[in-house]
This record gives sequence, C-alpha cells and structure tokens, in this order.
Amino acid sequence: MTTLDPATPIAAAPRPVFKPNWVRLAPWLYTIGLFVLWEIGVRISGLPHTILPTPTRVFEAIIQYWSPIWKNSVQTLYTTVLGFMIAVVAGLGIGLFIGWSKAIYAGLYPIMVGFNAIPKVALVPILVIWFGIGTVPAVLTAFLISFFPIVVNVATGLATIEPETEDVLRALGAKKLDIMLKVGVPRSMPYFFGSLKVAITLAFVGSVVSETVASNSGLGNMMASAQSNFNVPLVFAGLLMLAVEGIAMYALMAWVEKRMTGWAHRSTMAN
Amino acid sequence: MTTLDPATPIAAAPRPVFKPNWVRLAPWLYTIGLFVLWEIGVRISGLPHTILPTPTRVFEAIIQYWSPIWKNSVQTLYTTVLGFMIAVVAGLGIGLFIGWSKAIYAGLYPIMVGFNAIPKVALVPILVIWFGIGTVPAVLTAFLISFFPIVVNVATGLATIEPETEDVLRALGAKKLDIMLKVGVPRSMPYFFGSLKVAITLAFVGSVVSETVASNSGLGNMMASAQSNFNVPLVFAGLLMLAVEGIAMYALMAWVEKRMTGWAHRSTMAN
Amino acid sequence: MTPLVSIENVDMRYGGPTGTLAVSGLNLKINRGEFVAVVGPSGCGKSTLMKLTTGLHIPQSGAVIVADAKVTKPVSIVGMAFQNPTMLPWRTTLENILLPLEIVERHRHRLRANKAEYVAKAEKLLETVGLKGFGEKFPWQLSGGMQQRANLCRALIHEPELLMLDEPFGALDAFTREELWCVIRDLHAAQGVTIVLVTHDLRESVFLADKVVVMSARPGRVISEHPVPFARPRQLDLLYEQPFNDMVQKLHSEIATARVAA
Amino acid sequence: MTPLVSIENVDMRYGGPTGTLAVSGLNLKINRGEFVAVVGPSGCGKSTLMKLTTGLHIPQSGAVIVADAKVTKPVSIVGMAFQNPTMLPWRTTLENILLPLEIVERHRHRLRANKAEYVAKAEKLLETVGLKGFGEKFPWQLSGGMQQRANLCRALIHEPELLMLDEPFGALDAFTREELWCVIRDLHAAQGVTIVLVTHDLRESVFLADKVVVMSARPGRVISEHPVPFARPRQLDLLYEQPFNDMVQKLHSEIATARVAA
Amino acid sequence: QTTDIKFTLDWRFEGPAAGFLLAQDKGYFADEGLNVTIDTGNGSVEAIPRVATGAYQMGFGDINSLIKFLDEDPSQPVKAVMMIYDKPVFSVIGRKSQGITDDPKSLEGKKLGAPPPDGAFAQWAAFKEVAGIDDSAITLESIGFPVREPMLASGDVDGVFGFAFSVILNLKANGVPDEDISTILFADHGLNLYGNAILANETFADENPEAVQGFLRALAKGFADAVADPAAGAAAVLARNETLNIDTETERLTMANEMNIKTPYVVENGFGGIDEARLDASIETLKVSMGLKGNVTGADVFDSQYLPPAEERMLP
Ligand SMILES: Nc1ncnc2c1ncn2[C@@H]1O[C@H](COP(=O)(O)OP(=O)(O)OP(=O)(O)O)[C@@H](O)[C@H]1O
Ligand SMILES: Nc1ncnc2c1ncn2[C@@H]1O[C@H](COP(=O)(O)OP(=O)(O)OP(=O)(O)O)[C@@H](O)[C@H]1O
Ligand SMILES: [Mg+2]
Ligand SMILES: [Mg+2]
Repeated sequence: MTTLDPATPIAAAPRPVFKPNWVRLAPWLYTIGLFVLWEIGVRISGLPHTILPTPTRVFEAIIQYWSPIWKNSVQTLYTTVLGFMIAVVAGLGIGLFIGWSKAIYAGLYPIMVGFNAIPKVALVPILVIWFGIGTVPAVLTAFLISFFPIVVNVATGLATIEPETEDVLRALGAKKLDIMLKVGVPRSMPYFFGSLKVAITLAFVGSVVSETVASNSGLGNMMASAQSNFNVPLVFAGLLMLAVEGIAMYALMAWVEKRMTGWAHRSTMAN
Repeated sequence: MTTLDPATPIAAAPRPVFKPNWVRLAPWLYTIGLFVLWEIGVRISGLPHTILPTPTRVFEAIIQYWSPIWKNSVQTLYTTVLGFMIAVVAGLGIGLFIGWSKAIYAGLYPIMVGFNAIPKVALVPILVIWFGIGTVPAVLTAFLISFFPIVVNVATGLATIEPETEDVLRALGAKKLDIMLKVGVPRSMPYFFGSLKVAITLAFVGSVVSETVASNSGLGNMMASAQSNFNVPLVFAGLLMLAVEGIAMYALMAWVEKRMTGWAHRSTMAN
Repeated sequence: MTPLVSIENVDMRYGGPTGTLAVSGLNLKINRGEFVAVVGPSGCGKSTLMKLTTGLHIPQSGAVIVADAKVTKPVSIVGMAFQNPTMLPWRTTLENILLPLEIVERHRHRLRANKAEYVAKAEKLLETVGLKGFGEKFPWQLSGGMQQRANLCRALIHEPELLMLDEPFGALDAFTREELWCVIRDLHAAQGVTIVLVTHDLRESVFLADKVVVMSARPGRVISEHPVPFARPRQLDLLYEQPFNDMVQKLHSEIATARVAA
Repeated sequence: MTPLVSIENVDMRYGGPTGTLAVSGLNLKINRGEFVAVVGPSGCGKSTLMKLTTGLHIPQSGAVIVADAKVTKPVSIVGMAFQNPTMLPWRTTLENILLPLEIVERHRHRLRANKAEYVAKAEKLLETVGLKGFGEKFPWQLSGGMQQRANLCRALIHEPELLMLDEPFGALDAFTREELWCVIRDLHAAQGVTIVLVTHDLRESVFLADKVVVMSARPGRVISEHPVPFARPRQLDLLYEQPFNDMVQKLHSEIATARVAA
Repeated sequence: QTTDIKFTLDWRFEGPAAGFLLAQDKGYFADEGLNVTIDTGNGSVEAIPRVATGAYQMGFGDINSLIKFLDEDPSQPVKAVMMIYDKPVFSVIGRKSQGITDDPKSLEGKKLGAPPPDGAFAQWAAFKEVAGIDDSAITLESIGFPVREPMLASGDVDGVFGFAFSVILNLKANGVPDEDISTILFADHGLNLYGNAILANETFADENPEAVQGFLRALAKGFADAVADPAAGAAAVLARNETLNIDTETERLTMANEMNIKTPYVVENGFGGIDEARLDASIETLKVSMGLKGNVTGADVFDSQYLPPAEERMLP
C-alpha cells in the first residue's frame, strides 16, 4: 500500500504569496507555546522549584546531567520498546483470539478489564521475586500495562466487520482465520494504530514505574533518586526525556501508519 | 437505536437436549478457572504470602476486613467514576477538536503523546499543593490518565470517515461540526466504547495511584497502608475489589454499548 | 435569464497533477426548471459532473457557476441522490431520510417543533416509492433496490431547487422503474424544480428529459445535446409510440458511432 | 443426473421469528451447465435466493442441496458477484481481484509460486471488461460501473463451477453491457460452467439464459419458468429479431399480470 | 474564634502518629481554640513542600530534608518549630545469618538493598564516613519499598536501609525470627542527626503565633499521653485505619517512643527542643551526605520561639 494523495484537486497556478505550512510548523509552535505558558505560569504562581521547576531550570538540569540522563534514557527506551513489541504481538494475538468466539469474548474480556483496573505497580514485587531486579521486570511491566488497548481495538475491529464484506470471503469458503486476517485486521488498522499510540505511552509508564521500584538504572530509577535529593529539576528533566522518547516513538508509528492506512484517511474534513 | 437480532435464522424446532449457554457461563467459568490456577500455582511455587497470597487467603482477608474494604471501595469508585466522566466529556471534546483541523492535529497530538508517556504519579504532588489531598487530586489523576484513549479513538473515527458518507452531508451544505456530530461520532461509536473500556480501567489506576500518594481513604490508601505493614493478603483483597469494580463498570458500559452500537455488531463471525 | 447551472470549460483531475483526468473541456448550461438527462459510457465522468455541479469537487480549471455564483464550496440548494445509496447504517431508513432536514438551514430550526409533520411527509414519500412500512428498518435490512428508493426519498425530502439524480433507478425492475418515472415527472411538473438525471437507460432519458446530453468516453466532455420534442405531460404510452422509439434509436446509434470514434 | 442446485420448499425469514419473511415456499432446480436467469420485482428475494444457494444464509425450513449435499455452511464451488460490489478499500483493484485465489483451497497453495501467472490472468480479465490499466487503482478511485466490472472479474478469476451473478450489469451503459453479455456467453459456452444470473433487464435474461425464472413479489417464490428456445451460439443480432422481442414482450406482460395479482 | 489548621503527617496513620491523634481525640487542640485537620503524608520529605507552599499550615517532616530544601531555596517560608524525633530512626537492618552484626564494619563486602527515596539511605554517605566503613566491596541494589523486606527475608540481599521500627516489624511479618535481626542505628554509631520535626509555614506562623503556640502545647500533651499509654495511642490509630493490627501498632509506637522520642536528652531537657550546637553540627554532617551548598544555618531551620516552657514538655 502506498501513500495517497487526497482526491482534492491541486490548484494549477502556484500562489505567489508566502504561506507557511502550518501543519509542519504546528508541533513546534504548540510545544514552544506550552513551554512559554509553563514558564510564565510558574513564575506568576511562585511555586518553588522543588515542586514545579521552570522549563529553563529543567533545561539547565538536562545540560548539567546529560550523561546520566542519556544513559538512563537509552535503558528505558530499550525496555519500553521491548515490552511494547511483545505487547503488539500479544495484543494482536489475544485480540484475534477474543474475536474468534463469543464464549471466549464473554469469558476473557471481563477478566482483562479487571486485570487492567489494577495498578501494575502492585505486580512489580512479584516480578522482581521471579526475575530479579533490572530489565526483565521492566519489560514485563511495560508489556502488561500496554497490551490491553491493542486487544480492545483489534477485537472491536473484528466484531464490527460488515457482514457484506464478510460474505465476500465466506462465499469463497474462507475459514474464520482467513476472514480475520484478510478483513478484520486490515479493516481495523487505523484503530490498531490508534491503540498503538495509547499502548506506547503506557509502555513508557510501565517501564518507568518498574524501574522506580526495582532497578539500578533507567529513567525511573534516576527520577526516584533525584526526587529523594530534592533535585526536582532533574526529575522534570527525566519526565521531559520520557515525553521526547514517547513523541519519537509516536513519530515513527505515525510514519508507518501513513504508509499502511492511507486508504482509510481519505476524509477531506481535517484541513 | 435498539438492540438488534442478528440476521441468522432461529431454528424452528427447539432442541430437546440440554445445552448450557456457554456465553452466559463463560465469565464465571473463566474466573473460577483463573482462581484455581492461581491457588495451585502459588501452592506449587511456594511463593511467600507476603509476595503473592493464595486466593483463599485473599478471601479470608476480604471477610476479615470487609467493613474498611467496603468503605474504601465506595470512595474509590466515586472518585474514579467522577474522573472518568470528566474524561469522557473532555476526550470527546478534544477528539472533535483534533479532528477539526490538520494543524491542530499535528500540533496537539505529539504533545498529548508526550504527556501520556509521563507516569501520572509524578504529577500528584503538584495536584496536592493546589488542591490538598483527598478526592480532588484522585479525580483529577483519574481524568488525566484516562482521557487519552478516548481522544485517540474519537480522532481516528473522524479522520477515517469515508468521503462518500461525508459527501452525503456536504452536498446538503452541512458544516464541519454537523458532519462530525452526525457522522464522525456515531460512526466511531464502537471504537468509542472500546476506548471507554480502556479508559475506565485507567481511571481506576489513576485514582488508586493518587490515593496511594495523597489521600486518607480509598482503596489506594488502604492498600498502601497494608503494603507498608506487609499485610499482602489485604493488598490483594484491595486489588480484587478494584478488579470487581472495573468489571462492574465494564458490564454497565457493555450494556450501553449493546443498545447503542447494535448496527455495527452485525458480524456473524464471533459465534 | 441566466442559466441556473453553467459549466464552463471545466477540467477535473483526481489525485494530483499526474492523476486520472476525469473530465476535460466540459461545457454545459442548465436553465431554471429544465430537466436534463446525461448519458455516456461507464467511467466517462458523469458522476464527476454531478459532483462538480454541487460543489463537492472544485475543478482545476474552468468555472462552475450555480445560481449566479461561482462554486467554491458545496452549494446548499441541491438534493442529490448519489449513485451509491450510502445510507448511514446507525440510522433507520426513516431517520436517514430525515437527515437533510437536520442539516438544511431552512428546516433544521423547524424540525424539533414540527417533527410529526416532517415524519408524516417522509412516510408519505416512502409510500410513493413503494416502501411503506419499511421506515423503521435499518438500511442494511433493505434489498439493493429498496435502498436505492430510500436514497431517492432522501434527495427529495427537503424540496430542493436543484435535484441531482445519479442513476437513481439502476437497481429497479422495469415496473417499479416506470412508476418512479411518473413520480419524478409529476414532481417536475408540479414544482418547477430543475433536475439533472444521469442514466444508462436511453428510454428513461427520453421519456423524462427536456434535453439529453451525450458525453464522450473519459476524459468526458459533452459531444451533443438533444432537445426532446415530446409534449408534456407525457404518459407511459409514449414508450410504445414510434417517434419515441425512433429518437431512442437515433441516440443509440449516435452513441455507438461516437464510441467507435473515441 | 441430479441437478447441481436443488432448492426445496424453502422459507427464509430475516431477523428472528417476527422478522421479514423474504422467501416462502421457494422451489428451484438448476442443472449442471445450465444458465438460469432470475427476474422479479425489487425486494422480492432474488438476492436472498442467491445467498441461500451459496450457503451464506441457512433457511429456517426446507432444504438447499448443492452438488448432492445439503447446504449447512457456505459452499466452496461458487464464484459470486454481489449486487453491491463491496471491494476491500485497502487493496488495489488487482489485489481485490486476486482475493479469491488467496482463499480457495485449489489456488492458495499455488499462489505464491505462480504469482506472475495469476496476475497476468487477472490483468487479462480486467482488459476483457474494459478496465485495462486500472488494476493499480484503488476501488474507490473507480466509477460505479467500473467497480461493478471489477466485481465481476473477482467472481470469475478462480474459475468456479457455479457462477452466481447478482445484477452484474446494472450500472453499465448499453454498449458496455452488451460487450459483457458476450463475455459471459462465451465463458458459459467454453467451460460448461453453471450460471445463475439475477437481472432486471428482460432482454438480458432472454439473450443469455437457457431458462428464465420469474419470482413473485415478497415473500418470493417462483411463479413460472420459461425455457428460452433460441439456439446457441447466440449473436447480438438476435436482439433485433422478432421472436426474441416477442418473448421479451411475453415475459413483460406476464410479470405485469403477476404483479397486479400479487 | 477558632483557627483552622491543616496538618500533614509524614506518613500514614500508624503507631508513631499516636501523639497527634491523641491530641486531636482528647480535645487538646480544641481547648487551644484550634480546628485541626490531620491528613496522611507520603513520606517525611513530601511534607516539606506541602507546608512551604501553604497548602498545609503545619506538618511533620524530616529536618534533614528540610535543611536540604532550604539550602536549595532559602526563600521558602517553612521552618521547624518543634523537634519530635530527637534521635532519627535511620538504620541498616541486617540478618545475623547473612553475617551482619550490630557492628557497622560487618557491612563490608555485603549486598545492601537501598530504596532510592529512603531517608536512611540518604545519610549513607555521611554515615560510612563517621563509622569508618570501607564501601569498596559493598554492593548497593536499588530496590523499592514493596520488595525491600521480602528480598531481605529471602536472602537476596544481606541488609537493607530503612527506618528501624518499620523494617523490624515488616521482617517479622515476612517470617524472619527476632533473633536473626540485627539493627545498626546510625545515631548509635556517630551520626549525630536530628529526626522528624513539626514544620510550620512561616507566613502562617507570623500571622497566628498563638495558634502555633497552642498547637505545640496540645501536641506536647498528646505525645506525653502516647508515651504513658501506648495501647491507648494505638487504639486512636486504629480508629482511623481499621485494617491495622493493634499489637503491631502498639509495638511500633513503643519502639518509636523508646528509640526516637524519649531519649536521655529529652528526659533531661524536655520534649520538643533542640541543642543548637548539635543542629549546627548536623548541618556540617549533611554537607557530606547531601552535598549542601552551605546556604543555611541552624537558626534558619529551627525556630524555638513557639515552644511552650520546658516544664510543660516533660514526658512521663
Ligand atoms: N475518487 C476518485 N479518485 C480517483 N479517480 C476517480 C475518483 N472518482 C472517479 N475517478 C475516475 O474518474 C473517472 C470518471 O468517474 P465517474 O465516477 O465520474 O464516472 P461515471 O461517468 O459516473 O461512470 P459510471 O457510469 O460507471 O458511474 C473514472 O475513470 C474514475 O476512474
Ligand atoms: N439483512 C437483512 N435483514 C433483514 N431483512 C432483509 C435483509 N436482507 C434482505 N432483507 C429483506 O428481505 C427481502 C428480500 O430482499 P432481497 O435482497 O433478497 O431482495 P431482491 O429481490 O434482491 O431485491 P432487489 O432487486 O431490490 O435487489 C426484502 O424485503 C428485504 O427487506
Ligand atoms: Mg457514476
Ligand atoms: Mg437484490
């Protein structure tokens, strides 16, 4: 599948007036705007920097502690991506499995909902006892926290296949799995990617939470020690790095999404 | 909109053989199966009950501490539902807003992804400074953690409206908002409900996390206190209550979903 | 009097500068109250012409002028029956038919207060097209031809000034089709509405229209316009009269020639 | 020889015991190699008949027997062109046409190794229906009639024993339609495939079929079967011969009568 | 005319909070014309910003962290006004069977579990210096609170940092016998620090000096009651958190009383006050362990003007 131009015609004559490309600029403008607001907000409210430091202070901290921040960021990114990838595979698998039969759906869904209502931090101790501290529990926590949104969207995609489309395949004697893979999955791709956006952010939260409780490295560990030293700017530096990593992963997925789901994004509305 | 019978014919002659309704039984069977596995697993692995107690011990704890468990559960349910409701309204609103224009989409999405990659527990101290401990930060945390999946699915729903359907309204001179409300929202309803399943579980996590850090009551507070005393069966009793509340909310939403999105669930596959 | 619709030298290309050129050098004028039928080979750009006229697409070059204004966004005086019924699956057929009333300025403010009146009107329309009692069904519970008829109702409900019908009878049997011809004929006679009809049925076009427009193969343009000489009101008997069949025959062979030439 | 398809006293009701009774007391036999056309008013249950035959719906009473086996699930020897093209929007037209090969047992194992051969075949089919060069387009980039033709290709690609065509030419102009009649006619002649064709065009049914089946209004049942006497191979000239037009006329008036009676 | 005071504890409602709760339950605050709300806390550190920002008027937090906090930003309006833990509970708890004795030297070559936010671990740098420990062969594992005691109980680590009374009781709950537990209290081996103190928002204190005075007077009575009758103290705790065990909380309260509150200095000079020289000395120590910039002196941290006279602060 390839990227598609929308059906909207392109004006023949190029306009001579300079017109900035707002869509490309928007992320930067919004981010800068956010930082400015944050800076002003903190300054006006007079919150101590041990509670909410200004962005300038946070950037100072980033420069000052760049080496540990970088090392820990890489560690966290590594565990997160690993956990996320397991979650994608497992989420797709469980989603298909749940889509397979009403009985499995009825049985498994409530249990998963119940499981997901539990803060995963409560499970970290169990993982630590089984796997020791470090990378493994972080990966597993990232996985456990992030597979559910994927399951939900894949299962919804399967449950809402139009019978008309289904019939096209059923008339050919297609097996259930064929219908799922050939129709269910591609059809729910846009939502699958939507769920990935949710899942990747949750995966970051998961690995950080696990690192906070049981790890000698990673941003979670770094932020926990910084917090206990009242080095709040460093804590926020860690949070900012998390946000940046999250956005980087998002950009990667947005790119894949664009290639994969161009067919679905033909709406001319969001212009 | 009303609940719909599927198009599949209903056999004329009732079968005399007793046939259990697996779909109705499934949730119970799966749950019982899970508990049995858990009990056996713990007994075999010999994990200490300060790490993973057996379900029997957890049930003992539930009976022993029923009165505080009940009171705290009600508190947590209350904060969660409140936060969740705000999240639904805000999620729908932001989703529509993002669907409104490509520039807003491009600008706001990365920021939200970044924000959601941050563990919300890091923000609770700030909320406490502003609002004191107790219900307000719990509600806010539940909201902050749970609105994103809703935004993502609503925005995806809007972005993937088929231009054919859009044209039906555009040809009538419909305004963008009309198209969003009359087509975008109903069309993404199944996914909206899917996102609600994710959001409600996250809302529970959010309020519990906030209660752990900043509250005199609620399951989070109870579990934290039990944890610091190594009354782990009570911790798991709390987790179980959370799961039960999550499932109760899920059941409620599944009921609403069935009434609202029958039109989409016409697939005959999941049988 | 200026024409209601005037398409002037329009080019329309889908999907960017290297995409499919759908229509090229298209010229067409439609007077107020006129009934125009458009015929042409499959894929020649008839649906595109419809979408250009309603402002759903904006041409890359040339101009579309509707009601004395250059079209730059969808115009709001039309009722359009798309080639593909595209009903909203979460609404019952009746709710689908009421949709235009919820959108069009003139009606949306009155809708809440006058709901019963509008519903009665929709039900009357449904009855006219032979769908009495199907209003409560969802569109996917209707057969193909029934959906097409519901689609027609949706185009009519808000009494538009300009009615665009894109193969509205394609999935109907000959008898239902003839009944609906009469419905449309009477509508045109009674209300003086301007109608553009795309069809593959030459008899249909001659029976209904004041002018039959023949389009070339893609990229589509108008190769000829044929005024229909038969007096109104026309009765179905006309279908069996010689001059009628002669005209159909003439059109038929003209298209055949044009097709070979293209 | 037992018939390939035998529909015996079938009732089919949609949406539970109180739902729409679509067909009732339906009886039909189709022999191997036969070409059957089904005509009837809109909403009478023709599409339902198609879906019953392919096993997409299972009737509440009566039996559908295909290839000597009672149908309880979709049968795998058919190629079906649905009334609504329903192409998968994430696949190009060519990929959509190749879909059956990915499903049908006989081909799916060979597909990977013989991809080029199959693609060539699909492209040849596209050319036959006049869609040469449109394989790389997505289905939503095609016009209504083009989609319908692609839909036809998808039903043909895997050379099914039983071909079910549900109004496959409804959105086509007269000339394209006649071309495709010849394509189908030749296919039937060459491969001895059994074909069921639903259509609203009586001339089409008489030109193509061995037997024309007339259905009553809903709840549909077969009210008469008309063997078509014209010798094969039939040429398009037949359309202008008197016996042909007489038969069409006879069918026409018969349906008119049945309709009034119903 | 009553004054509202929002007060944040250092931690949850547990045995050592009995003094506050008794003062509340017995009406000592009301007698002083105060309407006090007591909220739980999330560690002795987080109480400080809560008071500094004025979200809470008063609180209970670690004075060492307060020193660090003010060192970071001396303009913050928060001060300690009454010392509660004359001796801090910072300690390393080990298991004799893993080779850790009461002697700090026995830590050398061992594997220690250290939760990053733990107050005891925060003093490690200073402690190893004053106790003369060679840490070259010590492995520190960063482990969170939920796994600290289980990992010690299972032998994954040889010792852990923590507050003595919590860790000891938790170890027992994890099935470690009393005689296997060894406690190295930093204060007993040369680390001369103070522990948790009552904090007050300076703006509030300046505007309502009588309220602060009354609060401290009531508190002195409450703590005296808790020392006199730990069982009653534990009962007051349980009234707020039914899930606790009365015996455990009584034991916890008794341990806090013995180890931290009723020290020889307090018995002699009364409860709540400080020795300024000792506070200044501890600031010097903290320069080592917490890397202070040197922005604060003892007087910036502790303000004794609101304390009631010493005779009203004697513990039974
Ligand atoms: N959305 C689109 N994107 C790209 N190409 C398109 C699109 N819609 C139509 N086309 C192309 O434009 C040409 C004209 O299409 P149009 O739908 O106007 O034909 P038509 O005359 O209505 O045909 P039919 O009688 O089959 O409905 C076709 O070649 C088609 O492939
Ligand atoms: N999925 C469905 N649910 C409920 N009713 C249905 C469904 N599909 C068809 N029907 C009903 O069954 C009847 C027969 O429908 P069918 O599609 O077989 O008609 P048809 O003969 O193909 O008509 P057309 O010529 O308009 O395509 C109709 O009255 C229709 O309302
Ligand atoms: Mg068209
Ligand atoms: Mg049909």
